[in-house]
Amino acid sequence: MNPGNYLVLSGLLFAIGAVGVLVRRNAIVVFMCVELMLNAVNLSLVTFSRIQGNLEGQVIAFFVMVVAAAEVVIGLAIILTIFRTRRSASVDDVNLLKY
Amino acid sequence: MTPAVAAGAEGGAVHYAAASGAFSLSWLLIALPLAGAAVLLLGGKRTDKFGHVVGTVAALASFVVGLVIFFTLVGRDGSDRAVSQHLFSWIPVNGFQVDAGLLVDQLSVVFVLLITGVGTLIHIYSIGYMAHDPGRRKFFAYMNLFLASMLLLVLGNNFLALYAGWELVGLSSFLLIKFWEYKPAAATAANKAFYMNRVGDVGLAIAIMFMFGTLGSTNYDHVFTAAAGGAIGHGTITAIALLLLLGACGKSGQFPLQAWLPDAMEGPTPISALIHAATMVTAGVYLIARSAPVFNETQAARTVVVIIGAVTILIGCVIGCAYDDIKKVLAYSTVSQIGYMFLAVGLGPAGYALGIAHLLAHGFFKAGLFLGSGSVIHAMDDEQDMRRYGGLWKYMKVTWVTFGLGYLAIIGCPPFSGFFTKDKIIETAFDKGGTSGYILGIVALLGAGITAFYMTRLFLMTFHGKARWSHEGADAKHPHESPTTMTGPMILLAIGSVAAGALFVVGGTLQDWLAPVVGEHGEADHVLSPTVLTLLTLVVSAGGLAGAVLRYQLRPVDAVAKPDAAVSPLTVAARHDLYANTFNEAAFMIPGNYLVRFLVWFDKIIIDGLVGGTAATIGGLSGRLRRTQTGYVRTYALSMLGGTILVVGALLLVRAG
Amino acid sequence: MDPHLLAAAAPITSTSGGEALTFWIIAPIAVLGALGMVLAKNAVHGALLLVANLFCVAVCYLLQDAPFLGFVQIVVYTGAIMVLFLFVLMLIGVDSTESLVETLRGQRLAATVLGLGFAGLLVFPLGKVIKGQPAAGVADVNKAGGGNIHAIARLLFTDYVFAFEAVSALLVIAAVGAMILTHRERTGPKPSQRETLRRRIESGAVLTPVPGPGVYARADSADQRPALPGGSNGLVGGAPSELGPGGGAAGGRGDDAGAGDAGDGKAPSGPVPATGPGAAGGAAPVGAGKGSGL
Amino acid sequence: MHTVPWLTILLVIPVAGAILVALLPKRASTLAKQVTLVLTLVELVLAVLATIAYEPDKPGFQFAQRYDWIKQFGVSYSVGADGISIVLILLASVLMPVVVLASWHEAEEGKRGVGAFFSLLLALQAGMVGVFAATDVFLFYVFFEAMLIPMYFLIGSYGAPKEQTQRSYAAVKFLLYSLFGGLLMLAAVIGLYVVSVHQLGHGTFDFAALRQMHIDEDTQKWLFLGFFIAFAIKAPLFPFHTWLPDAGAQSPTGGAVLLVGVLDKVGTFGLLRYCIPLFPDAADYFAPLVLALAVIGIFYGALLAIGQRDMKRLVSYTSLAHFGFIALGCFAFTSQAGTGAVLYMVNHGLSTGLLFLVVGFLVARRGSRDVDAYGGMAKVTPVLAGVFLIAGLSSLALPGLNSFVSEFLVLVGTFTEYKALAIVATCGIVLAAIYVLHLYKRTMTGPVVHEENKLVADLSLREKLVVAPVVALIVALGVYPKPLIDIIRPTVTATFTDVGHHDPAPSVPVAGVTTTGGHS
Repeated sequence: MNPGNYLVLSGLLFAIGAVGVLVRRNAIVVFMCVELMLNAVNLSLVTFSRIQGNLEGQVIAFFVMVVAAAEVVIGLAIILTIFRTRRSASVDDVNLLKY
Repeated sequence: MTPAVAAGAEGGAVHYAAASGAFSLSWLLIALPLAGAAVLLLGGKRTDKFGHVVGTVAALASFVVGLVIFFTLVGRDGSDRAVSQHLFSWIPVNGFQVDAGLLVDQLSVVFVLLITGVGTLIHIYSIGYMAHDPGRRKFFAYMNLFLASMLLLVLGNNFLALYAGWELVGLSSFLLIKFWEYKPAAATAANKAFYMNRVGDVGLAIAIMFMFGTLGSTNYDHVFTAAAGGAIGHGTITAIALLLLLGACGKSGQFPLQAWLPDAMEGPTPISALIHAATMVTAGVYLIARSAPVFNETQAARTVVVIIGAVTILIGCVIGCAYDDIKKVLAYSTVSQIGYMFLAVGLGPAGYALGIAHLLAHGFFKAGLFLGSGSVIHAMDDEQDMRRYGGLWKYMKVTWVTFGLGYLAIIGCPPFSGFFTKDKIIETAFDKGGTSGYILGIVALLGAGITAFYMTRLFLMTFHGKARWSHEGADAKHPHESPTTMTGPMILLAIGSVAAGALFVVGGTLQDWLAPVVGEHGEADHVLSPTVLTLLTLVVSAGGLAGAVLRYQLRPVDAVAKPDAAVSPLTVAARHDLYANTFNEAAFMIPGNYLVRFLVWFDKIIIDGLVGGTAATIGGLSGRLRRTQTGYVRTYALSMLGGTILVVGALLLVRAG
Repeated sequence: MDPHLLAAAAPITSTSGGEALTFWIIAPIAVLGALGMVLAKNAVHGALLLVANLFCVAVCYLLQDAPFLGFVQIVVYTGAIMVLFLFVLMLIGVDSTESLVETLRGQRLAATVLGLGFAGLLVFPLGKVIKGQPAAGVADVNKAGGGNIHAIARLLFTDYVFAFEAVSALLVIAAVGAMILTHRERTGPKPSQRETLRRRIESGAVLTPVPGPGVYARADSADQRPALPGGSNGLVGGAPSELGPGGGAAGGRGDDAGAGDAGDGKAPSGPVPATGPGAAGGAAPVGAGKGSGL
Repeated sequence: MHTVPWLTILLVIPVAGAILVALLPKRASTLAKQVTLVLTLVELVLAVLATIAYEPDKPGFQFAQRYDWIKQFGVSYSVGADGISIVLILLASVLMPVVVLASWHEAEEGKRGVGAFFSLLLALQAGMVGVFAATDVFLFYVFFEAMLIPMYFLIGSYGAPKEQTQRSYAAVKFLLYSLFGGLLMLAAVIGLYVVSVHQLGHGTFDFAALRQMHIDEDTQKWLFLGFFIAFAIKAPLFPFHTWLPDAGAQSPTGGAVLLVGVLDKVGTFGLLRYCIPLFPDAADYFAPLVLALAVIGIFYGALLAIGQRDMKRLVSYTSLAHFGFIALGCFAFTSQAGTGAVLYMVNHGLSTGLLFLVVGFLVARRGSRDVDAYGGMAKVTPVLAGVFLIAGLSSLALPGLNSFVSEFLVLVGTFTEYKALAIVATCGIVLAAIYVLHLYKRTMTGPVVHEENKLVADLSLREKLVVAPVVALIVALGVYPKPLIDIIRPTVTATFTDVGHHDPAPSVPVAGVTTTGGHS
């Protein structure tokens, strides 16, 4: 099968994730959309690995997963901390860092 | 270049012998008073007790060295009397080589004797005069500094050394005028003196630049050799001469820079005697005489010199008649006497020696007059208004006699010194020939008459007539003779004023002595016979004298001057210094003030405003731009996505075409 | 939009065999899952849809000869990470659903337009470029390496060993960081048992165990009024202070002295505030509350 | 002797000292002062030794050292001294102990502690030495910018005690002005690098290598402007000067001395070291502009100085006039003017430094910079007034004091090339007399108007110790400037000769004049 299909799928997922990040306000949902984007990239990496015929892509995808895991841990901890003080999980409420 | 070679080959070449023997000590002349000044200034209060002794001894020692050098010089061959001493290299930059070097020759040595001699006498006088002043030590320090500077001025063997001395005497003069600096008038007068001197200094500085630019040297021997050889273009040499003249006018209080000199009388009287009568103010005459080879080459510049001299004679005389302040009258008399000297040196080779002779004689009698006036002021509790004097001769006989001798000298009464020197100048002015000669001669003659008038006025108002002061009352005066430290120098100076003229002029002593420096003085074609002229001069002077006697001896003198409305316009103008100050204010000070105010505004509003405006514009813009930072993460993400699309799109466009 | 895009992509791809079949089943599910997550009102639904999506992606990995990654994806992502997500979601409160009214003007429109543009930018040129490009496939490599896992492991522990170590350090740091972030610094002294108890009593919380769900009676005592039918204002599962928007509680809150007491017995006052002592709760002395509590 | 890395030593001592002093405990403020003083004195001794070891007549850089720094871009740590830089390093080293001693109690009112103040001073010294010693254009740029930081804090944190807003304003203005110039210079430095890549095949920032290049004239003009504006801001030349009065007025006394005395010399030093040798054609092209700015600056600075009421601002404006003279000397392209300009840099550091010191002492006593708050101080504080007068006289270039030699050299050197300009500039010395003596008159003479001034104390022993060496140098350099001239002259002459400028010969040379140099 032409691996291009996977890439198209990956692109679509990435775009959907990106839109999700932009339109959702619940921090956790935003975060999930980020995960979706990461996964889309991973998919393309695996596909590239297949196209190129070596495993480097898969290894990088693996690293992305690990880093994503770390990121999730920290990200969720941050969301929790913010929620604890502000009683809100909306990303729009966290807007103190402005002009 | 050929002119250089030619100049060296011609007869005008100037050569100075290297210093040896006594001459190698000539640096001591400057070093002694300088050391005195340094000790007194750095020693501080510790030297208060004996400061005046240190200062006087330094001056005296310098005078002794000067005498030794003078007699050594006399002992040398007539053509070999110019001795140059190289001390150290001062400013050596490639083509511009200036050495600290001294030149002892016939001209400088007479100045050395005048400066150190009169200087020492005035030091001695000051011991008494300043006895009660808490700043006496400082006074002596400044006087010593002045001596050193003045000696540097006359001893330097190049124009830059002269310039250094030139400005340093200006500094000493400044320091001494503002000696009583708690008096605002003194401080203002000092500043005025320095500013106007600086204007002159600019001229001198530019002249030196011209010399270097043209000749590559500022040494006397090089400059004079080139000038005498005719190697310098006519335009250049005229420019140099006129610029030197500007410097001379500033220092000597000549028109148009004369306004500072009368104000300088705010300083202590010994200073007026030493600096503003006998020595410093005559530096301009020295400069012109020293630069004789330059002035000889340019008729135009000489004409300007004589015009300035003539104008200044009249200005000084006219204003001198109007003032009641004894020191101001003497100051204007100085102005006018220096005018005579300028007139003389402006007449070329015929006049240099006469100018110097008058300068020396003037140094004696004017210093004596000032010291006498100081003695009077001292006795009258610092009263300077002559209208409050009168009949003082009874109370201070020594002052009266010495002052009287000086007075006779200045009005040109034979056989006192002024008679010989002034008479000769008038004669030479007539001898110049042509209409200009007549004009100059008549001006000089007229000046002699007016001088006789106002000096007689001064003398009579001060020492004769009815006393216009009282022993009793709120401002009771107790005139008394001054102490010996003061009268001693006065007596010596009086002797000098009696004898100097005859000594210098009769038989052409000084002319012969100075001939190697300023050029030979051939016998001129007399327009009027000397005898006739002498008689004419005497008659004119006697006329002035008689007028003054009529007006101030035979009629009572008012204790208060008449208001301006009651006197002639000329007197009013004279009382206002012929509006010199008014002119300076209107032409320089007021526009200057406005210019400064405008520039302060300009700097703050325009230049800084431009900078601040730019900053404010950027600040305003960034303030607007700042509003895009809403703090909403999603907005940022949106712009990131937009940016990504742009970049990816651009990449695709470039890559995929 | 997606069917259209896929339709556009279809002619340029030549799918065949089992892989193609699986892909064409899996891919729409993945896209629908992703869309659903973005559009879902409830975050928990979103999370579950994401799980579905991630699972589909894992299948894609498997399809492409990357079994290791596929299973890691399932275990780590769909398993561990998504559970973490759900955990936090629950911790924060499931019902804190966001309002779907957009507050930032134009955000949604711009996001949609840009998202579409981005998708187009990614998909169309890609389709152009990859048309008919043969894939090398990793099957050979896997075989040469003694299986996918061995092959990846070899790479990880040889060429990428430093990256691997760095990433493991990162994980440890992330764990520690999470602990530090969620750890609350104690500001005062540690409360003793006695204090804890007193506070609990003074706060007027229920001291006895709360009855289980489904039981209307919230206390055994007869002096307590039962909750209203439907239990809407009942104390079940919540702190009393957060409840009771009724007049009685409001009256109690108004006075600092009686605040604790108001919640104690009279909070569930309901619609008849005047009759209960809760109405007087505002003025009631502290002792009264205590008495009832004890 | 050749093996002694003088410049590196001179650079390391203040750096190490700055760190050391910064690390001292906060309460050990006296120790911090003493350590700083000792270090600066050691630095002074070493700088004097280095100057003695310097051989004036040897061409090229001496004490040169070179180590690669960022090899990829051809950046190196390379230092070296020529006649210009060695005297400026010496000047910085001379002024430093003076400043430390003068600032003994000054930092106590600052908001960052005493130790930090002295640490900043040492850091500033390191920057100054570095900027003069660098022979790598990039290194020069780094030091050029690095110097700003300590100065910024010195003004902002230790400046005029009661004027929080104004001093922050001054500090920021100073920083922004300099940074703006610095960025232009950075652009030009990078441009220079690019040109070197094209011409030499390998990119380099090495000054000696860059000097060998032949850049086409248009490029030269742009690069010249980049450097020139940076230096003109730093120096400062009219119309880039408005930061100076603010910074000068708000700085602590010691900071002002270093700012005007040494820091600003980087500008004029840069003109002579970088602008002229690297871009000779552009320098020729722009010379009329620079000369015009210089002459305008002479008059503009002097007239504005006359119009000031704030004493420190006044002194700052006098500096503007003096920098006009220096720039005039740099761009007249004669060895006399150039030598005079470099000598002027040293002399101006001493005389204006002294003026700032004395004014600072006066202001510290009364807490006001307003001229009208004084009057008749000569009676109350005679020594202070005397030193004030000496500083002022040096500033107005009185013969016998140091500035005269340099000013006259500048003027006479300019005269041989540009007669009219020199004549106009000479008229500026009248204005110099006016601003100095007018200030003296208003503050020192007349009756003591303000009652509180009657209780003001004269200079203390510490303050006398501060001014004594400077006064001594002012007099000594006025009477015998030859040692310095001998160091400066060969370098300046070589600089101008290399770019094809020779001193114009006098139109009527007198036989034997040119050989008179052989006296010594």
